Amino acid sequence: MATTAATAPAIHATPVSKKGGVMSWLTTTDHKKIAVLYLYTALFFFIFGGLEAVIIRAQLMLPNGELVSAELYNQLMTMHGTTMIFLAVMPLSAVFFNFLIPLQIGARDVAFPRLNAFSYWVYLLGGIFITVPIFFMVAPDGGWFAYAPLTTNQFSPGVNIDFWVLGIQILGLSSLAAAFNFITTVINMRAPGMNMMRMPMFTWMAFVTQFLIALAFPAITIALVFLQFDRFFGTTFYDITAGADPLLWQHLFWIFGHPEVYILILPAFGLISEVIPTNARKPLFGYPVMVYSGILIAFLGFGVWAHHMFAVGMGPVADTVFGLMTMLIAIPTGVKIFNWIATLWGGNLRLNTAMLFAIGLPALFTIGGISGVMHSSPPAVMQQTDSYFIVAHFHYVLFGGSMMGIFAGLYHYFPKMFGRMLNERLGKWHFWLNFIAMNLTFFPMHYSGMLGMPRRIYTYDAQQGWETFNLLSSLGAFLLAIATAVFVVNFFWSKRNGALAPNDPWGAPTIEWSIPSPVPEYNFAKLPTITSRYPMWDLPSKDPAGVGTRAGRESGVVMETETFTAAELGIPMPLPSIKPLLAAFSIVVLLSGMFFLSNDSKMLALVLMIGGGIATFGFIVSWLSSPLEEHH
Amino acid sequence: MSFNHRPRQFVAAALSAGLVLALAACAQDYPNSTFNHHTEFNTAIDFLWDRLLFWGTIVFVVVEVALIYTIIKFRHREGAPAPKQVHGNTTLEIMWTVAPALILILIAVPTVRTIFRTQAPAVPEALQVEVIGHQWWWEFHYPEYGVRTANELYLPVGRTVNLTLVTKDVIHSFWVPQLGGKRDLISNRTNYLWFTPDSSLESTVWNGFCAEFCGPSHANMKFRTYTVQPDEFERWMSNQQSPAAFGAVTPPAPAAAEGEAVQVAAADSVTPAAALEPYWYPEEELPAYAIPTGRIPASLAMPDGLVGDPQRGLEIYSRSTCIGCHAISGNPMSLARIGPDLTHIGSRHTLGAGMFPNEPSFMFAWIKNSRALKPGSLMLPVGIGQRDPITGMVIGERGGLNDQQIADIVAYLQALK
Amino acid sequence: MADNVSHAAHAEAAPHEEHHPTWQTYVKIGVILFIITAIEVSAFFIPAWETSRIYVPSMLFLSSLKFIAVVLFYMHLKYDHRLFRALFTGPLIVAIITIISLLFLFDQLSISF
Amino acid sequence: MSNAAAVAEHATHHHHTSTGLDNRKIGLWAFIGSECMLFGSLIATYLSYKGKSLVGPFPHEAWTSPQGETFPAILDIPVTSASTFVLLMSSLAMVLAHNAVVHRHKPKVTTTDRIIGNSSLWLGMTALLGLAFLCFQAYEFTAFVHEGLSIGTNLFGSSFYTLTGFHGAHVAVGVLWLTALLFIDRKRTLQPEDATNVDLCALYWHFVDVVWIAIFTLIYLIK
Ligand code: HEA
Ligand code: HEA
Ligand code: CUA
Ligand SMILES: [Cu+2]
Repeated sequence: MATTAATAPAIHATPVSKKGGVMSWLTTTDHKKIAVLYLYTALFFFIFGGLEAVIIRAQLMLPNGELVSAELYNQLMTMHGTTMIFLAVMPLSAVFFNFLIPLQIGARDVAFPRLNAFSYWVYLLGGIFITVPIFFMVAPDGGWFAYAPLTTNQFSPGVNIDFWVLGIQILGLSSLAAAFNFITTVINMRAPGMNMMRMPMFTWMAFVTQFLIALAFPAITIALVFLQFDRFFGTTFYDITAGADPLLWQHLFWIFGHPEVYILILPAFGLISEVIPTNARKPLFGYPVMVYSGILIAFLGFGVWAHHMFAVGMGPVADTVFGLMTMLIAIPTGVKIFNWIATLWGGNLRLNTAMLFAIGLPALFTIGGISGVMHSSPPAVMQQTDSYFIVAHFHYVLFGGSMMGIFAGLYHYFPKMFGRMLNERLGKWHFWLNFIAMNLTFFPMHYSGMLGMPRRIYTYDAQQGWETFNLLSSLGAFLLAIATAVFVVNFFWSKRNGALAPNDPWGAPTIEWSIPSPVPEYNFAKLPTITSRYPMWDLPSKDPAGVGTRAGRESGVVMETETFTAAELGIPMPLPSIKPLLAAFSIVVLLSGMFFLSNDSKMLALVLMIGGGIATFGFIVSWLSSPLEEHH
Repeated sequence: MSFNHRPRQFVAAALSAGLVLALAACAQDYPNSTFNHHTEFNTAIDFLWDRLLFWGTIVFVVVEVALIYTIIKFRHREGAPAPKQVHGNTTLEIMWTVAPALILILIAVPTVRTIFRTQAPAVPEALQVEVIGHQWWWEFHYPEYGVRTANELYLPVGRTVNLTLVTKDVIHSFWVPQLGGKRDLISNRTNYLWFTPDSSLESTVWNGFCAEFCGPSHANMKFRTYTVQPDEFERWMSNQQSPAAFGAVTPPAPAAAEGEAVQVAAADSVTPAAALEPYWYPEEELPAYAIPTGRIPASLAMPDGLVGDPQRGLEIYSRSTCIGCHAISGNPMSLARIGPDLTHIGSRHTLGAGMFPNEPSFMFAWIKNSRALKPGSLMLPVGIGQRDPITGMVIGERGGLNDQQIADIVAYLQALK
Repeated sequence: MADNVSHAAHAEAAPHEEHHPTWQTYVKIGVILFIITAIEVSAFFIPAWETSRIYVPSMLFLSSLKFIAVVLFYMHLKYDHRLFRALFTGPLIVAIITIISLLFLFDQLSISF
Repeated sequence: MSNAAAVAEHATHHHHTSTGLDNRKIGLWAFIGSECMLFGSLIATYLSYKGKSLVGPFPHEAWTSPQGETFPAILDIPVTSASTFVLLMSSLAMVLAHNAVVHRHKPKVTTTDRIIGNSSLWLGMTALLGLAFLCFQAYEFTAFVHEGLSIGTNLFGSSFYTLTGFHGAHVAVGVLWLTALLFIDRKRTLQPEDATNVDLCALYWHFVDVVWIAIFTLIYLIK
């Protein structure tokens, strides 16, 4: 008989899969292993992007800094933004999409496990493609939104922008493939009884995010295709000598760009919506409203893009429309903030590290949100736009929002991923250092911005009234590096030496906590039947409010405390396959072959493109015609 | 925001007071502050800013206080009873949907009003200035006066100026924080921006910046705006309209030199320059923030004791590569419009679009190898033996200039007041 | 992946395969599509129509008829699970709104009273 | 082990789906939704740049260059009407192919039944019509180039070729897909169980058709 909750939880920190070795990683189709791959890669890129930021801050610490040249600075600045957004925060969210969505909806894997592996490999290769150039001083240097016509051949004849144009397309492919996968997973792979309004909030926000990705990335893909054609084939989309309108790029970019910022924040919102109720031992306040506000934020997010363009002279009517639409978004977001506070209210707050980060999000994101609303007033933003005030805004929402949420999620879910607890002492150090340093870095930027400091400048004169603020920001950034180092140490130390984690170290309400930590390859030995939003709290022993005070519902969930292999249970698992990796590799060869089109090595370009194309086709055919899983 | 007696405004000021207003007060310490009322444009923006700051502060305080209070009050205590399992409360949720909506309405109404007011066409009697962006310098064209200048914009106080913003290449953005918000200069588009420097302003100088990333030297695309008294403006303008006044070395120019200038001017200037006393913003009065602090590498320093001769400089200049890009009205050899107009370069206070003080030693280095000073600069190095950082080529004897020749050109250009 | 299909048997509702229209319906739709296209093309060549104010609206109307016919019948959204309808119409609406906004922003459309 | 066996009894061997729908079909519809934005961006670009080219040739009116050369209006409505018709009919063929596979086991009495029930015929027909459409497009492109419009000539050229080229690339992928299905059908006759496989291709194909319906009206017919 399956074990019951009464049995003492057996603890064993076995690796995610018994089969070790490099091949097991290269061929994995297990969403949990893919999540781990995403995690390592994204953390690497986060530190890489952070180091770029530290160099930026070192350069700007004092007036007339001479640490790096203007060219290098522009590459660092561009790659810092690009790295953090496309290679760090989005993939860090993808860690949780991969790891949590199947677990939270009670599935054995995602809908298309091999496509999932494919997404990861494309991301990794794309990340390498776009990152390596900086070591040769030819990294993209057009800013993270690469405004045309600066990025056309006429004004950027080097290869720098080529890397960006192709790299972002590669990364977009990864995100799009993942989006279709997760949309399908959430719609179709839910356990019996898991109807939409019983889904955990993280899964909901992740689900909404996938639609943002699916609808936002095509716009930037097209913008990039135009730019690429301009650069490689002499089309005239952004060619000002042919009468092109540079606003075309700006519109297409921001049609993507604004939804993108919600792509970055909604998963973090979802994560803390898991952490806060768990550690407050109270259900999420206003679950339906939280769902609807997430959907509304996403929907409105498609109607505000031009608020990044208030200085371009769109005319009063457009400014008004986009300004008002932007303000509207504050309403559903505010509802979320207040609902979190209401969830905390009356709770029994366990202030562990995850909880601290989770509370840090509303505390800090609100500051960024308020400056966002200040930007939404077009005349007012005329003084703010392209100044450090903007830089302050987006680091408060990105670092104070997305990163806080992601850290909360990492502390919360680390035991489930690796079977061991992160060290709380180091965790607290990490949080407080991070919290202080973060404010020290980014709060002064409000001042430097409103006191006239433009962004994206590699140097500035003394006597401009910015010295103090820049010095503070730089010191803060160095402290942030220390904080991050604490986290890195904690991560690797705890992975080997942390306390062993039981099934449910936090007394959490959702079903991913009913299975062993780390999660066995098959996830659920018995697929749970869901009868409420907080099934684990329906277990009498787990009810945070004491035995029997809940609705007396029968929970369809059992505590599974033993780990078997899928074969022992006779559960068919997706077979490992190298084909996603090979297909990803060939498609990246195909795309990066285009790189040489503009560089007078057309033969090489054709060889790579045709070779890559044929290989892609071949691998996809063999991928589709090989069976997904073994049969028992 | 004029400090009238509206209580709300007062609260706004008080709340945000601490730092922000204190900062704004001492313009010397914060010379590029956006918090001031030097123009009606900035007044309108600051009015909105105060509203935004006021409501922002309230939201901030409400959220943070609620959070902190909740955390302290409900933090885990041993033996605390299990929390009540509340799932939601529609009334509360409606409240915190409606309250932000009301705040937003209070922000939106003045916002919309200000949008339409600040974007209305400028008054017809406004001073017209065409601002032309270049990688990486500014060209200012006064069509009514037929004057073109670079990187220094003179405006009379009390008169509305209507800027027509265009660019020769990529997108730039015109920003003088002290005089109002920014507006982009967009390829194939024309933008407008108008404001009126307050008539109570004393003659002074403001820093201006390019606020849209435009390539390697985006940081070095600065300019100065001088808001001067109307009569000073007229004097400045009449001097600008005259051709190069080579020989007039010290301001104010001696009468003789002035006469000379008028003579030459008669030939081709748009309006014959009236015999006004020339004016430009006096160097002694430049505030510290208007003096660039950029340094030049030792390798480009002007050798000690090197003295240039302006007359010789005129000759060398007039057959050098310089004339391929620059114009000096009064010098028939120098007519090109690619680089900045140099007619009155000697009267300007900065070099290289606000990068360096306009002093002989800096100009010497600049001419010798501008690209080593200003990343990406389109101006070719001319110093013999200098390495062009973009092409990697070393300037040879042919076409290159030696130190003495450069010093001569410097002397000539410095004399063009 | 094909095996997912066969295993779907025990799920709530089987796909509404039975409601698929017959081939006669398909052919009828094909004829309608043909006729509408013919009308559109001839309108292009009828100067009185082509220059009139109703030309553009009529063209938009006719082509959306075709669009809807194909989507409802050939892509059987009319008979299929409503989920698919949502997956398609949601993005379609976002796309259409985006196109129209861009046309305003690029001065290709303007509101005149 | 015995424990495992006990648990195994309860392990679900089937793949559970929440809606009873096929995963791939949901994924494909999500993909089609995404494609709406892709083509939306392309169409919006074309329309936004309409009439803004500095030099000709132009889509609907003749143009005389400063050198005195005359270029005719580029778009050739009769030819494109034919290709539009071809694509529409391919959709009809496609839907009949799907119909044939679904009703594979229906008794076929009349000749009509046999024709209508011949999936290979309709798959092949669809692919052929798709190919014909591509030929029309190739013809169109070469003719336009001869008339002086290349992809780099002006804004119209760039946005026109990119938009229709993207659509053409989608048709080409569809033709490949159809050919693969035809190949399987010839090898081992597609059965009703395979209907979803055909349906996926059909949905894609009809979507590409629907996009053309929009393009034909917005780009070709409306001046
Ligand atoms: C995680 C990413 C993220 C998020 C969530 C947001 C959220 C918001 N952003 Fe931000 N934004 C960025 C990332 C993000 N932004 C980035 C990266 C840029 C710069 C890009 C670049 O140029 O490089 C940018 C730039 C940017 C601009 C352009 C500025 C410029 O360049 O000129 C604007 C303008 O309107 C803006 C507005 C907003 C608004 C109104 C919100 C709202 O969603 C915020 C809503 C939240 C709140 C308001 C707080 C909580 C609400 C309450 C407590 C209720 C009560 C509140 C009120 C009544 C005010 N943002
Ligand atoms: C999620 C996104 C994100 C994140 C997390 C950050 C994080 C940081 N950013 Fe970022 N930033 C952007 C997104 C982000 N940024 C974007 C989009 C831009 C705009 C780019 C553009 O204009 O195009 C930008 C621009 C930007 C600028 C403006 C540049 C300019 O305009 O010229 C600055 C300047 O200070 C800055 C600073 C920082 C700092 C100090 C951090 C810090 O928080 C970083 C902290 C992290 C670390 C410090 C990690 C390093 C860790 C170590 C070194 C530890 C030791 C290592 C081991 C033990 C292995 N950023
Ligand atoms: Cu010009 Cu930045
Ligand atoms: Cu935005």
